[in-house]
Amino acid sequence: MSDAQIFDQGYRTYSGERTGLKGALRSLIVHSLRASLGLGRKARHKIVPVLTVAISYLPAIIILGIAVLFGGGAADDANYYSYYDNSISIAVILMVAFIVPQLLCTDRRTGLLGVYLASPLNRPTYLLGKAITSIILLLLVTLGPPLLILLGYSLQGVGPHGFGQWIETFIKIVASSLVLGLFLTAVGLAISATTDRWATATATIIGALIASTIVTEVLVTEAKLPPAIRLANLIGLPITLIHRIHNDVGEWSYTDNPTWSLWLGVVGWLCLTLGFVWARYRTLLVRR
Amino acid sequence: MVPTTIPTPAAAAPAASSVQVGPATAQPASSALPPPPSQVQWPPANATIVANMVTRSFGELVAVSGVSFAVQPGVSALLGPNGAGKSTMLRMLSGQIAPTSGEIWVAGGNPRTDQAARGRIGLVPQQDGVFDREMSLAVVKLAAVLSDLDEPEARARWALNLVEMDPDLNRPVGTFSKGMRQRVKIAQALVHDPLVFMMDEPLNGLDPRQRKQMVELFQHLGSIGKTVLISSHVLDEVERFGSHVIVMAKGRLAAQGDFHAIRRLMDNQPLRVRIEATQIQIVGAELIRSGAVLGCTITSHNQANVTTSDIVRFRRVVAKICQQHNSRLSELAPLDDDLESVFRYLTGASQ
Amino acid sequence: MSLVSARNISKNYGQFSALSDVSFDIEPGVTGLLGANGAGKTTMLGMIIGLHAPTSGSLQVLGQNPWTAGASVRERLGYAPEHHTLPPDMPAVDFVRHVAELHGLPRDEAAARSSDALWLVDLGEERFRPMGTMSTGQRQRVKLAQAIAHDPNLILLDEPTDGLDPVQRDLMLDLIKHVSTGIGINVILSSHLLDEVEKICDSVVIVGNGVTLATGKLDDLRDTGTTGVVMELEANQDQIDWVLNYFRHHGLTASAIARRITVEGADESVFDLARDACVAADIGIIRLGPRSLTLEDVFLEQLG
Amino acid sequence: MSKFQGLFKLFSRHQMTTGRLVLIGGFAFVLLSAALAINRSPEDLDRSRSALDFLEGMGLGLAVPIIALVLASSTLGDLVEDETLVYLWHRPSPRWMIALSAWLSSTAVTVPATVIPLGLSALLASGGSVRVAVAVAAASTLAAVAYCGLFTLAGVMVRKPLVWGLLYVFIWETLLTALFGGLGRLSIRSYAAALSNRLAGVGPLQGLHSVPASIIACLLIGLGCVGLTTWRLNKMDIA
Repeated sequence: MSDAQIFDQGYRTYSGERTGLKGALRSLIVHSLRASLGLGRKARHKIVPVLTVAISYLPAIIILGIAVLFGGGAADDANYYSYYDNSISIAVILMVAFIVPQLLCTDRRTGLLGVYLASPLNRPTYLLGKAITSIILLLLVTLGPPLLILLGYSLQGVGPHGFGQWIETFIKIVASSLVLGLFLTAVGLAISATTDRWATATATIIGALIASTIVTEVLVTEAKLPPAIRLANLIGLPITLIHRIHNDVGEWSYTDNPTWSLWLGVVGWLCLTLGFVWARYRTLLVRR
Repeated sequence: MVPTTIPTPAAAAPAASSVQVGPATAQPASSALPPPPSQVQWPPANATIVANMVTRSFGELVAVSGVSFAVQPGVSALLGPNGAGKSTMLRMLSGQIAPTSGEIWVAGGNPRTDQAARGRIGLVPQQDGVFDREMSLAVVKLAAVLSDLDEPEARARWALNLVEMDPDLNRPVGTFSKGMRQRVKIAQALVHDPLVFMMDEPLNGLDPRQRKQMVELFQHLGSIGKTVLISSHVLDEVERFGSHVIVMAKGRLAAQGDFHAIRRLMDNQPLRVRIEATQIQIVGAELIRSGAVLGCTITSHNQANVTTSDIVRFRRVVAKICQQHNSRLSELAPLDDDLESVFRYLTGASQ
Repeated sequence: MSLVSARNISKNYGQFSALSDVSFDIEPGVTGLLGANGAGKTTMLGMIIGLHAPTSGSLQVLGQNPWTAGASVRERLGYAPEHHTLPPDMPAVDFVRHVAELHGLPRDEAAARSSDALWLVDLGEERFRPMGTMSTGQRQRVKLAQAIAHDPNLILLDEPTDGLDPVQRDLMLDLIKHVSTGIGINVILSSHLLDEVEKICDSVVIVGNGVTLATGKLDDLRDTGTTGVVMELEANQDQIDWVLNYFRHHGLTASAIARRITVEGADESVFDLARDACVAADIGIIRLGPRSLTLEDVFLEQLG
Repeated sequence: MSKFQGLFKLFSRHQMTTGRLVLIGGFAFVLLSAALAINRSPEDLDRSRSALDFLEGMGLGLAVPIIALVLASSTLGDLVEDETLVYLWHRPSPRWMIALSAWLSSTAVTVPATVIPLGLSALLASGGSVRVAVAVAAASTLAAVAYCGLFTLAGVMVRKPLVWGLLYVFIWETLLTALFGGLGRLSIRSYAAALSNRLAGVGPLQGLHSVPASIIACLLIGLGCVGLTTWRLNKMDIA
């Protein structure tokens, strides 16, 4: 009985079951998420992701720390949305401006788009995967902090009293994060669809967000144009709507803009931007 | 077979170009280039491209070190594996980059500083980019204008027709396919009827019919006294341009001259030939006995591979031996006499 | 059953018609897809992958219509595009694993097969290097690896030897040959270099001005029907003339271009005549072989 | 068509892209709306002085250099990046002609793109003073001439001229000149601002460069940069 064996080092065929479109989408999303957060890439790609997470989570952690150490802290849901005004919106703008463009632009520049379109993915499923990735990224910085605080307060016993109240606050937080996440995803993806260079897209997004805020303010306050112009304020619109969800009339008042018009504005912008991305990708000649 | 349909550029060229340089009168300024002591007459009198001890390094990486060669009118090929310094050498010959040391002399002067010499060079660079927003006619016409030609538009149309491009195509070059862009690049190198052509992978992206057309055009240019230096990786085509090659490897000159002659100089690599003949065993044995063949391996029913170091004698003897044994010789094919084998042996790639 | 069967395919972009009536069948093995520039070759490749639908006619790839059953067809297809751009800072092994996952392989299976594929293309040691640091030769091999990693039935290679030097070119051709004969993956090769196609392809499809000009096994296309001999002789002009007369004396038509003599012969005996002519004239034979068309002759004859 | 015309036409056709039109439109819109705001502001302040201050900051300090940077740095910069400069460089035409036509073609676009919005803004902000408008227009022309020369040179000197240009504008011209008064005199902005103030005859004039000095300085910068560009074209390695 010979105990020697020579194994066939040749090519092994795969006869197992294939995961089809679902598997391809999952792989695209996982890969895009890892790349956006700089995992498996050189250190310099991790700077912005770490920065955005820090900016959005730090205030929440500090407040929780204080609440735990010294007890007390606000009981009602007054201050869950305040984070959307400052820390979260800065983190979100950073995320939309620096990370979302890389989701679309680099694939075109590095020829990866051609590889994706030759895989079970096609243009709509590819864009769907990228949109889902972008929403996950933005939810990471918009949903996390307020939920953390809600949890912290509840454990402390100073959270919203009664189960119904708690659920309502929870739903409001999720809704606000989704609105901000979805809205900015659409704007970010639309601008990223126009150019191959993500740096140009980043500059354009920052320019668009800031310019739209300044110009709408100037036009409405200075030039006394109708308040509907405020719907063109790419930062003001979602944030104001979040306040309306938390039925607060705080600093971002826009009292003369009815809530339904805000919802209309958000939905209108979503259709406009996502329609633009689809139109652009439908005819994109993939030469690379 | 010289294509009669293609008008000879020289004939159609106006007398405008300042220097009517025929091959005989292109005397290199001998004082400027002291020939290395070892060779008798170097550079040769009618050489139009001369590199003398040229070296170029990028930081400590020495891309080209101490290369000297001269190119005479006709078609020559500059060959070498990727990373052998071939494109660096070509860019130095065209004057695009300056050598760290050594001299370069092309078409009557140093192409980097001598404006008139540059006017006598037609360059097809390696990179794919041309002026993307311009029409093809505008690109070639601009080249004509910048080369002091009298009627630039007529010359541009002539050049574009020569490469089978429609001059009135009103689509910008940016929307062209790789093959079309390549032909525009060749046209802008032809338009001013230069004395010397330098082309890096000129046939890249062309389809078989266009390649054949261009090969014939380059052969024609070589035959009317132009100097055509082509760098290419497709050796099958290079063999059709002509047989004069300059092979570089590891930044240095590996060989130069007619590649068949180079092959014969390689006595450490006996020539291998495949024979197909009836009664192959007998024929093989007789060939060995005749001394014309070093070894013979039977490869199949009536096929054998023989190695010989005296190819001339072998070529005469094989027919006689087959006739003596009434063996039908149905194939005789040299296996490593082609340019690819020469290239492989020179650049040290194992068989 | 053929891998790809096209029946009267046409494709129009607005009023520009890229393809008007293309029909062919691609059999297992290595098939060369040839055509003049702008003949619709790239359009054809795109349709086989299911990137766009034909305007009319029917196309079956691996038994399905790629336009409707896109995902399931593309899952079993490998594609190596013509361009060399690959994500520069991504290691080759991650890239190939990602592509394998995209084609439906579970994560760990994809990781294992990614390394296998890269070892197969002699990139074993370099598989962890970012692709931006790789040479053109290495990048072309990564592209081949990502095409075969997920065990496809058919791979499409667009100008796989573009940018390679002669030695790398031969290695790539051997690799492709090994992929088809050694492993049994069928290959569609789109290229302009006919000598390469002649080296490794079993059959070809030639597309020209929107229609199929020729399809079939390479040997059939090159078979001229009439035998004959082509010789290259080490002789001067009068010796060449003498040999020509010798053949004509025997009632055969012979012609010569410089030292290359072509003789049309009815049967095999023409070889003996050639041998005896050379012995009689005492001249050396540089090259001798049966008269057959090269692929280039076939191609140029079709395209005119 | 002479060699110079050929080059000039080529460069001019490459100046205008939609992105740049949007940029110029954007700056014009911001300047005019701000000028409108100043014009409609109730307090009675020295209109001309406030107009000049605003336009020196936003106009000469930001709009002109940015527009000049985007146009001039790409004239030759894009050719270097697309590796098409060889088709002009390898022709038997003098190198200074390439540099000069590049400079003039970008200036010929930058001047109208800045003079018109800045002039109108000056008119609006100063409450209709034609003198201030002309002064600002002249200053912005001069600044455009100098900046275009500088950024055409940048196009052949550095890999990413846009980034270096922005650094120059924001670090050198604004930050450093603000911190170290003395250095400020060396920036193009200070020459242009001096010219606008002197021509408008408004505000403290002592310590500002004289009119001829400003004009000569900016022209010298422009032509000097053309010379340097020519020297660089002769010295650099061409892809």
